[in-house]
Amino acid sequence: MGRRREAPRERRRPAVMAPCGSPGRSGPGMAAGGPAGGAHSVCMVSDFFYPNMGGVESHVYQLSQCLIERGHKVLVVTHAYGRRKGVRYLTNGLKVYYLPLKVMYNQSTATTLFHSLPLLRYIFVRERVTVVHAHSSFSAMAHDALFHAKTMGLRTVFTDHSLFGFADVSSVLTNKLLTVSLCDTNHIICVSYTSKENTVLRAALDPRIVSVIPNAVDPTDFTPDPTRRDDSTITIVVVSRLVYRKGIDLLSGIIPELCQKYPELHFLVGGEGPKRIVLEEVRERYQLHDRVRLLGALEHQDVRNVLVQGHIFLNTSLTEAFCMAIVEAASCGLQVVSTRVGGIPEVLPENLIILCEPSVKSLCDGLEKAIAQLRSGTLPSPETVHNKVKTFYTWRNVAERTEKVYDRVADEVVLPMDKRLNRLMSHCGPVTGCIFALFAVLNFLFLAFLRWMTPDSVIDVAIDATGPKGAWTKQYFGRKKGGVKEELPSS
Amino acid sequence: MEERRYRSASGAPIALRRRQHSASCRELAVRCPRLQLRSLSAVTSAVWLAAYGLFVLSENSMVLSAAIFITLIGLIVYLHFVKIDQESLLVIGSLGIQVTSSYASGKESTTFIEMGQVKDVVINEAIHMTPFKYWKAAIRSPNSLLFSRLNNPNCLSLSS
Amino acid sequence: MGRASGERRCREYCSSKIVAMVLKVFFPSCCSSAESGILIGRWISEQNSAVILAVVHFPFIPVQVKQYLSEVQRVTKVSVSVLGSWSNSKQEKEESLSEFLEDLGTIFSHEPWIQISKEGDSKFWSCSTLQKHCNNPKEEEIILVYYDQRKVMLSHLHPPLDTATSTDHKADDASKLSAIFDTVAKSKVLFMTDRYDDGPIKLTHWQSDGVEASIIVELMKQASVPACMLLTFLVSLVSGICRSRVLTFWPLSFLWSKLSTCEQLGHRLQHLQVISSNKKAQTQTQLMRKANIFVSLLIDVALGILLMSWLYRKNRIGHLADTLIPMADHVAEELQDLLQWLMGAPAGLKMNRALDQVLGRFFLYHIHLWISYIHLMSPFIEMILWYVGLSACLGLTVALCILSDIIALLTFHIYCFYVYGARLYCLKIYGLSSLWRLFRGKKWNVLRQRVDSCSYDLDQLFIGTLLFTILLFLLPTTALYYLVFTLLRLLVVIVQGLIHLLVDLIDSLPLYSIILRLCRSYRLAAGVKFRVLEQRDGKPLRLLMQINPLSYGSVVQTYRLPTYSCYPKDSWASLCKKLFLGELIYPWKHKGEKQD
Amino acid sequence: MRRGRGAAEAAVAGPGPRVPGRPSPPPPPPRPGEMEPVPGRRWQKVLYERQPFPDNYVDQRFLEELRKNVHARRYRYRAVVFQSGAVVQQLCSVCVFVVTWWYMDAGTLSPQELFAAALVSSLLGYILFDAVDGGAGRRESGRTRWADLKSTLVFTAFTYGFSPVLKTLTESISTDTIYAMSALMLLGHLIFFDYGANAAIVSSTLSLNMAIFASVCLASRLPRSLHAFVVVTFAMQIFALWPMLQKKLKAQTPRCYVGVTVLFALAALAGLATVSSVGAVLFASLLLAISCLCPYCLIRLQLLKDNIHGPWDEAEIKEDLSRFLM
Repeated sequence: MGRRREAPRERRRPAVMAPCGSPGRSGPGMAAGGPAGGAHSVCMVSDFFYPNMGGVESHVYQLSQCLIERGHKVLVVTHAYGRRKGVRYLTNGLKVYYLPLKVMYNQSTATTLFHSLPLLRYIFVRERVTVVHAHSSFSAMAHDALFHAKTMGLRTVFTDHSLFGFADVSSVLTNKLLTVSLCDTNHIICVSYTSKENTVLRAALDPRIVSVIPNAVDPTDFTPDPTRRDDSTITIVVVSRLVYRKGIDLLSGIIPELCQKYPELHFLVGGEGPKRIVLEEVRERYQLHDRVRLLGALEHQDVRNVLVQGHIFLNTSLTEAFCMAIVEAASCGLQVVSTRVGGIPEVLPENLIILCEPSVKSLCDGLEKAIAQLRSGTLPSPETVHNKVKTFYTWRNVAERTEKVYDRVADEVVLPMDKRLNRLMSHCGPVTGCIFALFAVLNFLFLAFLRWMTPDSVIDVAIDATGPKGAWTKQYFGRKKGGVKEELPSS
Repeated sequence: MEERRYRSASGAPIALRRRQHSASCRELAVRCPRLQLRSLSAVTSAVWLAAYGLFVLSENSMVLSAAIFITLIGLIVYLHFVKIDQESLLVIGSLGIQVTSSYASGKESTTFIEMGQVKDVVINEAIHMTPFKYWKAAIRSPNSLLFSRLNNPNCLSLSS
Repeated sequence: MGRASGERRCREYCSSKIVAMVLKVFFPSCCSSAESGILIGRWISEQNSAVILAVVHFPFIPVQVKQYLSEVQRVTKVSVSVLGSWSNSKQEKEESLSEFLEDLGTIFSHEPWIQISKEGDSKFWSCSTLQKHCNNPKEEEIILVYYDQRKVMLSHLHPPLDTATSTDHKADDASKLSAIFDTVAKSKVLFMTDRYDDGPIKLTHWQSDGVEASIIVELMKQASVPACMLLTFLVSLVSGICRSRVLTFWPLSFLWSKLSTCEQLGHRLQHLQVISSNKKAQTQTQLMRKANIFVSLLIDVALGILLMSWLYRKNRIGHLADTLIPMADHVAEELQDLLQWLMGAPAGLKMNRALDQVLGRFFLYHIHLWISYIHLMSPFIEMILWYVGLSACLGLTVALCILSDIIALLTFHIYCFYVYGARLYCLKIYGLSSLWRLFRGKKWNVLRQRVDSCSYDLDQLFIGTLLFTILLFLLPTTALYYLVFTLLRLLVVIVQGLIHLLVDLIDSLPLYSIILRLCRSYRLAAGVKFRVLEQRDGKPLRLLMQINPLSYGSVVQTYRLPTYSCYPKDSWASLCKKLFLGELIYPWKHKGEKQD
Repeated sequence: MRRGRGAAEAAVAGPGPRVPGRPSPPPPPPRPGEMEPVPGRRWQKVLYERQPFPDNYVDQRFLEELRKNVHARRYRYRAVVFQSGAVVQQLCSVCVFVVTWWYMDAGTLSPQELFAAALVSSLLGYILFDAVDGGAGRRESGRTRWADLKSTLVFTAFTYGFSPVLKTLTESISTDTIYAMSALMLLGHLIFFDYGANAAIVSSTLSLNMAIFASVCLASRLPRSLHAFVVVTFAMQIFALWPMLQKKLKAQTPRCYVGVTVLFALAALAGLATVSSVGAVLFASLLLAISCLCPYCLIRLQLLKDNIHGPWDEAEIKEDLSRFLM
């Protein structure tokens, strides 16, 4: 799984390299010339990483790759996935720690706020980490890492990928926890302005320490291919996990409506999930087996092949911080129809997307409008769309902006213990504040104990394998590059 | 033939000896400190004290004899299966790699891999609750790894 | 390899550096004291290594040597050739000899021409090669590897298991070591030549003891053929009888399949067929298998006869029979007491008295039947035992199987109780589970394999809940009975399982291989190991190749014989689940319930 | 961090729909130097084009789409009290059942009397059931009288058949256990009962089953099997049939529903008073609290409601999608 994951990266690397070579952008020299002076050694912590699939995973991977290109040292820490445990190296010597922690609920580890300290501390010390960058508010491990990093006096950055409501009890609790974990974090990154507003409200933050850095997609991954689509029919593509939050129920309403109206309409649904049964029921009820194809779970490299088969991309999400799917679809030259929720309106300009209300009727209208345009041939050609979208979001850009954040953070001071306690108490309400202040103290004592057990001097420095100045590249990649190139895929 | 001293991940001193038999044949040996009499006696006395305590509680001399047996057997097992004194890696050019680990009891376990079957040599860390052990694996066939635990990365970065 | 894909690669220093292959000379240690002469052996060019098989002494006539070699080659299919010269000079070597050796190279043209010379009895030999055709004779390194000819010839190399299994790496299996090994093994004929026939040429190599010693072996071989024939005939006869239609119609065949004795006998029959098949075993493994089966059979029968001799001395059978009946009686009484206890309020458990009484009476009556049955057959027990005891001469395993069958028969009532209890309990559990769903207003959707919510009618609800309540309150009673009888049942199963484990042990242990490993450890080689002999610079590197014997674990793993008994497929968890749901656990399906 | 704090609070307590200008402190006049908006170019809330602002720039329009208390509803006191009648009813019926059981256990009430009373009352109820809406409900549900008769027969037959079993069912279990169990079950019945609110935990089936379970438990403590039979039938009537009648009354004639409720409550109180006066007082206060105090609290607390909404909220699907699967 993870292997398959790495394969396309490997193949595409030259393509990624090429623009990277553009004047004065890449290489350690430039990074060293950066404002904060010198490269950072960043530790990305998230429960979600390959072989698991999703937005956060690819974000972490791509960001790390681009940062490595820019001469920083990056390592990823996540929990063990089945037999995939221990330490792995991905492309460009991106080092991944799969820690043996128990998984509690959909790929998020159980947290006691302490048990992960020994491991994480060991990693932070031996990798000489300067910035800890945690991802996704759903990941318990990320919050643990933030907590420990603050205790150890490291700079912390947090990227929030998701939106939360304020209505129900569960979100109230999670927001409280988020408040605790973000109140003394140096900087927060959100993927869209909506997400920024949301995070600021949830965690009661100063909006000034929250940056907006959108996600990106690899335009080289999603290139249009008009030959693949069959123009005798109209194909609507849906690629998403089949869960409630993605509005699959809406889809189950849309499909019969439109299929009855347009006999030449076809639906192509990629993805897996608990709501699949609903779609199957609809298909059976309306005898649409030939026109609605459910492809099941898709590998990342298959997504493009599915997308290019369609004319219109439909996204029925009920909430989205930053919808990567529509960008990918647009990059493949499809006309995007989507619900107007979350950050979606910010993602694409009006002429590329048709925004609808999250209701069957509105979505049907939007789709019909799209179909009408398609028939009248007023839609822009896939290539033009692709070339336009290509300029919007690139990982290189994301990496630059993230680097700025790191530089800014590097100048800031990490709160010492007493200030941190004050902050916690003053900021997170009397009860929670005190509880977590207590936790912080305990954590500090635990850390002191660990330092006494195995002093940092004993912990040996890991060999830095990342990027152009990695220990290994000097001796080996440097000498026989060709050898490695042909070796990696073969193995 | 020179010798260097390092500290292992657990902080214990270990010595790396490298000797060049010929242009194409070299040997790397990592030697851990021998079993200290101190720790041995400490463990033994601990066990015996516990046994004596039991004996005092339950007026049963079986306990003492059992304790003696336990210590003896435990010691034998430890020396024979657990305590590794020296691990050596013999590299013979174009012939193969031979890994020998000699136990404290003198028992030696040797594995020889032909050069033709060595796909690649990988140095990697493994997570082992807190300390990070270093493994050197010569991968003979895709699915079988030959592990030899070398407690210090540097010696391998030297040899590689 | 996907695992290693991401990991950091690094080449071993030397392996990346060695571009020019090192010349490896495998030299038989027994030849180290031979007089000067020429080295004959095989040249494996792709590995750039020379396997010396023997030394031909002076004087000789090159033509004869050549034809001798060709003859050997014809017999052994090994491309034996003259590889170089060997000079073992007691005194200081003189120029002439060396020159002479030089132009020997011109006679026997070989590329490269190896010259090994040993001065006096110093351990360090000088060794050099001549490349005639390449104009610049570059000094390439040479490694001398001593090997024990006899051991290497006799030993059988086991490739590591996983590579053996992995089909896609046959290329690796054909490794240099195996090439060297079978070179030596194939040229066996060379060594078998008699020491005393004075051929035109004198060789030095490991010398087998010649033919005389193996005359006895030959005789045995001769004798074994008719024996095998006879055995085959008998076996086929017996198997024919077993396969006759009289014994295969329904009730009997069912009975056979349940009696472990019959299975054991059939198993043994197959073994006999394997042994007595008079076609020769091709591969090493087949040979080993035959030998293992033979040895285990022998040992089995020997143990069996020992047992018999013990049994039939001073009327032990009689004592056994006399103790057996009272024991069965005793067990029955114990059961009765147990039931009485259950019919009271056992351990102060809240049981429904009415149901309790009913069940208790039922089981008591059953036991009563059982006892009468035992007493009915008590007079014949001794005779039965006597005849059964005779079967021990077929082997200990058979006797053990019979024992386990007897146990099964004597504890039949326990089995019955268990089945009744289990069925009752099972019904209750299923009823309760479905009614509990009804209680929650849900129902099991068979099509989607999930629980859907469903609206029941009022009377459905009412009756369902009524039944639910009743079942719920009656559950403890049945559960208790079930529990007790299951425990009894498990006890019996464990005993039987242990017996069968013993049987399997005797059946499947590869004794011959183990003995071989014990006495001639080099016969089963896992690989080789090298020892670096002390050396002086300027002289070639000297290694001693020793054979790395197979570990006992892998010996057993490689050569263990297949057994017929099927071990329980289900893990502990599923076993517990079965027990909880009250599904039946069958002894003959799950031999050795507790062994894994 | 003071100001950050302030920012947060302001944001949370930010004024409601469409404040002109910016919400008070959080995005203050941007610091010179730190985040100077380039003159001429106006910040727009889009991600797809690079804007000459730092990533952490806070615009005037920050949080402008914040809404508050969108779905807040205002209640009227009398309506709430009227609705609370259902709860009162259910409490009373539980109370009545318990009291009846008490009488039978004490032997002051003979099964025959109870059976007669139940029969009469249920016949009355049956007639009333059709009379209230002139048989409209029956017609559209299409249920025949024969079906009613059949299910009645099923009830009686099964209950009568099982009553001996019921009697011996729990004799070996201590009385306190039984009491505890039935109390628990009745509580569950009250919790899961369908009072007309559409919450997740509501399950009329479960509540009814719990009531039956409790009644069976209690019935098994009674001296003779006839008692058990009668009590179970009575339980069926009061827990299964009576609420149906109530619903119908409530739907058709709210006025007389109130009357019935009050009467029923009084009857329950009277019955309870004969058993224990303290219990009666407590029960009365409970009923009062539920029907008068709780609605008052609800309406008062409604004023304090403070609920934030914005584009980040998960959109809920308005229309009913089940029609596509019907």
